[in-house]
Amino acid sequence: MKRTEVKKRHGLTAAIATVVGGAMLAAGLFGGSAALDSAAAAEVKKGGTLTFARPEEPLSMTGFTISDNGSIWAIEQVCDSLIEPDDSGYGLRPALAESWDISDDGLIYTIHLRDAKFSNGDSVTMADVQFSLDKATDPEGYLGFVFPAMTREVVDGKTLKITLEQPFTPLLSTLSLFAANIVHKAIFEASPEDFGVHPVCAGAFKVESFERGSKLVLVPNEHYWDAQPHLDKVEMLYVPESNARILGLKSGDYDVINVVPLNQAKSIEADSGLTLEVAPAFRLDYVYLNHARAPLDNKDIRMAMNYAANREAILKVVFFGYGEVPNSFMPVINYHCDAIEKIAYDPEKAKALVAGAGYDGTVIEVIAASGDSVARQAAQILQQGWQAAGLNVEIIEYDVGTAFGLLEEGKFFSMVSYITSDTNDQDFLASIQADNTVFGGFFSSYNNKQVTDWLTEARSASDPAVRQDLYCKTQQQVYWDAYSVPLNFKPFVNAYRNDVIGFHNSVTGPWWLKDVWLDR
Amino acid sequence: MQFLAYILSRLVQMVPVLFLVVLIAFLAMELVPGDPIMLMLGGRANETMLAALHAEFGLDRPAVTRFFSFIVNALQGDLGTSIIQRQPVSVIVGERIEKTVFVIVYGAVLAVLVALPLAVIAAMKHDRPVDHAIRIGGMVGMSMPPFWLALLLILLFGLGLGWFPIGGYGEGFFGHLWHLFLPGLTIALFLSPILVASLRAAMLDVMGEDYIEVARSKGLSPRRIMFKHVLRNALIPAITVLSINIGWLLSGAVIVEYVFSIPGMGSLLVRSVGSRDYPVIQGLTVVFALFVMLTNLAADLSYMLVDRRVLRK
Amino acid sequence: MNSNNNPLLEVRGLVTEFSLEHGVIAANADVHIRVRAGETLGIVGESGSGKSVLCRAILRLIPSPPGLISAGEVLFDGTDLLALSEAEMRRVRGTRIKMVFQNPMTSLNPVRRIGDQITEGLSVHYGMGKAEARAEGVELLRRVGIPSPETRVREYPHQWSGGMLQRAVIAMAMAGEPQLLLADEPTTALDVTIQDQILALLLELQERTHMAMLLVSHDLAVVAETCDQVAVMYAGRIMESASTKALFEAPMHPYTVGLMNSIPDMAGTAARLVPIPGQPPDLLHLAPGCPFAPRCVHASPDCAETPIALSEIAPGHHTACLHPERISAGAS
Amino acid sequence: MPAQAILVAAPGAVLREIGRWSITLKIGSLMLLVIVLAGIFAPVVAPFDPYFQDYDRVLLPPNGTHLFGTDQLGRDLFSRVIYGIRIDLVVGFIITFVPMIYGVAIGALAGYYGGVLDGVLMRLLDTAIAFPFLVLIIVVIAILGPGVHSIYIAVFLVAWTMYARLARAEMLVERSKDYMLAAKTLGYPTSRIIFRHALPNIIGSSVVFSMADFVLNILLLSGLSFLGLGIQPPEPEWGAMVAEGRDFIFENWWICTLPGLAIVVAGTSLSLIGDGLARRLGQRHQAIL
Repeated sequence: MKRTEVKKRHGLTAAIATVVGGAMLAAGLFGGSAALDSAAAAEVKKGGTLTFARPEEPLSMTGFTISDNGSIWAIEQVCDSLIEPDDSGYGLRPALAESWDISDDGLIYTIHLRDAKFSNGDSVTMADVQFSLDKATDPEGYLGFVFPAMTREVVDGKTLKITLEQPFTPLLSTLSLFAANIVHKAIFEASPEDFGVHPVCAGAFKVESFERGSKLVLVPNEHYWDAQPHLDKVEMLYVPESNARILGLKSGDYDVINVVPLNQAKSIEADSGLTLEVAPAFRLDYVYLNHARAPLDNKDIRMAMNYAANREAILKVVFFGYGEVPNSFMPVINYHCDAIEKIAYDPEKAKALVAGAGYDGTVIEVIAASGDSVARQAAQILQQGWQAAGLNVEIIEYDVGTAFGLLEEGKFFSMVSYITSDTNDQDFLASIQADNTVFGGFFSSYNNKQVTDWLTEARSASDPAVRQDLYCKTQQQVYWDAYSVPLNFKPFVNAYRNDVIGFHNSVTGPWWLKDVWLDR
Repeated sequence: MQFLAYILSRLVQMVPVLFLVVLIAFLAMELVPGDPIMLMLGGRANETMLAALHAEFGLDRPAVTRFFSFIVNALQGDLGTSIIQRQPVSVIVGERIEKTVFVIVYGAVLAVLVALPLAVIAAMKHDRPVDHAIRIGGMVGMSMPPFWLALLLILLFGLGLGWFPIGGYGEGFFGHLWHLFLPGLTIALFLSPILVASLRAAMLDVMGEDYIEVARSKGLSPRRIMFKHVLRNALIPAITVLSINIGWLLSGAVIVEYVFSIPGMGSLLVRSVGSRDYPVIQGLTVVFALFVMLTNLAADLSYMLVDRRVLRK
Repeated sequence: MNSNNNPLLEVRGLVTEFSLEHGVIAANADVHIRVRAGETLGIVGESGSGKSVLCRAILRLIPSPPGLISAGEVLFDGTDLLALSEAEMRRVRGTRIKMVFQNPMTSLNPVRRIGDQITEGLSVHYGMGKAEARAEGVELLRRVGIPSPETRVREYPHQWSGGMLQRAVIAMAMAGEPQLLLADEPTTALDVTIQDQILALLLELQERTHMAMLLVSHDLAVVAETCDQVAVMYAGRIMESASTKALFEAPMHPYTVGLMNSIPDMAGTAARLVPIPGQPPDLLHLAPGCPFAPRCVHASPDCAETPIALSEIAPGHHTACLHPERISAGAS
Repeated sequence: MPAQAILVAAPGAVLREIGRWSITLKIGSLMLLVIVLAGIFAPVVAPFDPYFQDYDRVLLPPNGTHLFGTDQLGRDLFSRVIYGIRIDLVVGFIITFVPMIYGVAIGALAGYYGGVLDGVLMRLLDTAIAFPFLVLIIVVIAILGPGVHSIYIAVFLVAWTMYARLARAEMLVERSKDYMLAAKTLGYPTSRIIFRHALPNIIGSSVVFSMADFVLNILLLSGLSFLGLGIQPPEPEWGAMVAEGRDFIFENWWICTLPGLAIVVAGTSLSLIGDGLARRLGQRHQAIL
């Protein structure tokens, strides 16, 4: 429950990220689901109800107003945007846009709309597209600042011309975000509140019923522009209690569960009727540090905290071996540098650093969101190590609202949390966290002119090799500046019954349920 | 008429209390760090957006103004709009009232089913081994933390025996009964020791009354005496205990809903506080308070059904 | 069925004990009484002398634990009530022996209608239907002098005055026409003006139904007016029993004398009241002999040492005194 | 009596008093005594450092070395449960008896004086009962930060009301009794009348209630810690330990079960004492409110 809240914020942050162009984009456009679908088609069985238990609660089905993963990943099943992430999440593919042309100067995008229908049978018109994009890009609106300055012009009933003031390569990926989903204008306008419960979109599924706080029932949208989903129905249940999810899966009440408690992952692997999915995720669990607050303004102290962080123990005890000790201040996305050396666990070095740093004994508080057992356990392991290094450390649990209130006001020392990305963009997450001019170092107050320059350069560079080099330098610099205390590259861990075919987690979080079928 | 006048006067008495409750909730949320709009925007908003959204939710006005407009609107049945869910608070809270009430009533009914026979046995076998066993069992039961009890029940019935689901609300009346059995039982096991103790004590008091001896002198059987004469008189203290504990029960419901993933008001409260969803918190506070006060009123009214003397007082 | 010579109720050697925190006391010790049909036996004594316990012991209403009837017989119409099963005993309570209690204000269940309480025994023991029971309830209330009983049967105890409630309690006792009525201080809790009415009512009812009555009172005047026979109790024992006339004319026990002297109208002259000297008995620490010995002006040293049984010193006149002759001497 | 005589007589008096206790009071007191001693001598009783994490010995089931097993961080649970006594019992004691002191005083005053003071008090009591406690505790924690001081303040704001209610009700009865009138006619100052004369007579129900309240407060404390709003890690608070074991309940049952048992044992000892006290104070059938 609490977890959803934490996630939500970073989900939003990550949603702002853009997608790299070039080879990655091409791979996304031409690889992906079409091939997968046809390969599996021979033996696909149609029908059945998929019961999917999630610990995240959908709050609303309106992408313009929400930012939590509970809602976003559900909306992704129901609403389509012009362009969408591909199966893996690493690339892009056309959705309601059949194709597009980009002018050589990168300023004019001509989008060709597909013949598609909303779930109520009405055609998707340019008016709907205009309306939705107006909502999404409204600078007064909720996610407006994600989009660059642009003008949109309807050429004809099937063609939209977008003109940018400056080149903005990530535009296509920005258009793929949940916030840029195309909604039925007339129905949305009639009652935005009602739309949040009974959305009318052009995705593979439509909402049959939505009981807030307990379940969301999806059925295929018979007017869907692409192949119909195999399933007759998806029941997405909100089951925050992890034991209940496990028990329900084992008893057959649920077909799929996500966010498997890691201490029980082994028992699922051992169960011959169940499959455990460990999927890579754009996620880093780490300790936020506030460099603006003494003694964390001292790099030696921050380094000492890194040297004294027993990450192997955390990986073993808290994450039960799922994940990898990180060598970066941000998740593994494109342009991640494997070569960066990890900060080793070295209690002696930590002790020496603290001794030499003139530490005055100020109590360093570690915030863990109340009810977040992972954060609490990690904090306790860290505390033991840090205290051994000579630091005074106190763990404090706050409810999520208070915790982030303190974060925003800069009234914190450190906090065990994590960051995720909804898109595969290295640049923006790197910029959010490390470029002080973008977002003040994401609560850290981290400020390094050199890094800002590198990131600015990387943002405008078009050669992948150049960018790779810049991002490696950034990673090396920020990580070894002890920007934070990275803990784990944590994967998505899901579990499903063996007769669930085609379920997989995309790196950004959602699942393509339209490709799932039941072998029964 | 007398009856109606009484109810009316009680309802009037509730007004200042409700006012105080809402006022305290309002002031409290003012004191807490964390801006709901900032939380909603992930702390990434520019000043213009912040101002616009603050205006949209009326957060730019002083607390006093907001307080009174909340009161005025609440009187018209409008509890405002959730900042996070963008739905009317009355709808969001309304959807959950049923669930919380179901759990609590279910728990209370189970508690009565457990407590009544035990209390009757204990009172009839006063100071015999059975009575001592029930009394001491009650003390042990009362010392069990509800969250721990809930976990034990999950371990036993959910995992060990697999008889009952360990979460969710279920569908249809019997689905609710089925899914909410363990939460209901948790509440019942927490509540019944208190009920047994008070019922037993009340029954022992009643059994010392002259009219019980009169009843025995009439040649009535112990069973008839218990059910026709003792129990009804012992109900008033038991009802009092139940109604006094309703606040506790609601707090217990928060934990029970949390452990068993029930989408009730308790879990909504925890979440809304976490996201600083002021309108929802205020709405919940009002509903919680009303719930407690109406329960107490219902308890008082039920005294009258049990005992006509109360009317005269 | 009963000849006048055969007592309807005969209590022989009854011992009722209570286990208290610090020991066992005998609230009734070797009690003997007899009552014939149509006759009224008065039982007098100070509070705590065991009168009420005796009534409850006869009906086997002694709560156990802590109480226990450890010896004796309660012969009712030739049957030993102590030997009956609990169910049989309930039948006796419901039909043949009834009791009227001291405090009418607390003798009725506050949450049930008066009418229902009056006829409850009838429906249980005679299987009387609702309508019939209601009619009988009205009739019973009429007989005990409640005005407009048709409406009042539906009322609750808090709506009635004490005197009316005692009438209701008596009506309840009369339901089913018992052969024996145990009246445990039926007038003590009432106003003086009401007391006479209630006594008159009891006597009238007794006359009409020819039932036997055990009238417990601490008030010698009441007993003198209403009873055929009198038994005087002290410390759980019968000190003296005789016909009312004989007892008041020639008391044969120092305690009886003391009792009479301490009550205004009884001494006849009312010149002066003589309280009984000394403390009421401590039942936990009784000497084996006469319990009254420590307070007795006539006591000899052996009074306190040898157990003293009731002995008949004149026809129908029993006393438990070693030195009855000293009393006549003292009285004259 | 000379001082020496008192010294000589005291143990005898104590023994005699204990001799009058009911069996429940004796058993409860004995249990509590053992618990309190274990808490005081925790460093001797506990075989391990309750804070020390040994990552090579995590999630060990109960065995000869680790009586209660180890938790997910490799800490000895038995040692943690023993050290937990120091937290739960002490905090429980404070949040029970501090509000009792001023709660009884406020209730006694309101009951004695009546009028406006009483009216205001009654509205406050109604409000305290109707206000969702969780909102209050979260607010206090958000303002003051989590930890035991926040629990103190939040509970102090609310918990006195029940005592005030009890004391007020008793005072209403007591106020019109003869000895009170007598004290008044003797011209004693009001404070003396209330606190010297009335108080001993009205405190009985509060004392009896306080034992039940003590139990409920331990449950409250552990419940708050269970929700992550109470005692902060790594302190070995029982409810927090149950919460930490919750995720492991299916495969490592001992982590949440055994600390919970400690709560039950402590609570039962207090309940037994409460029951015994009620009898000793003559409130044989005192209902638990």
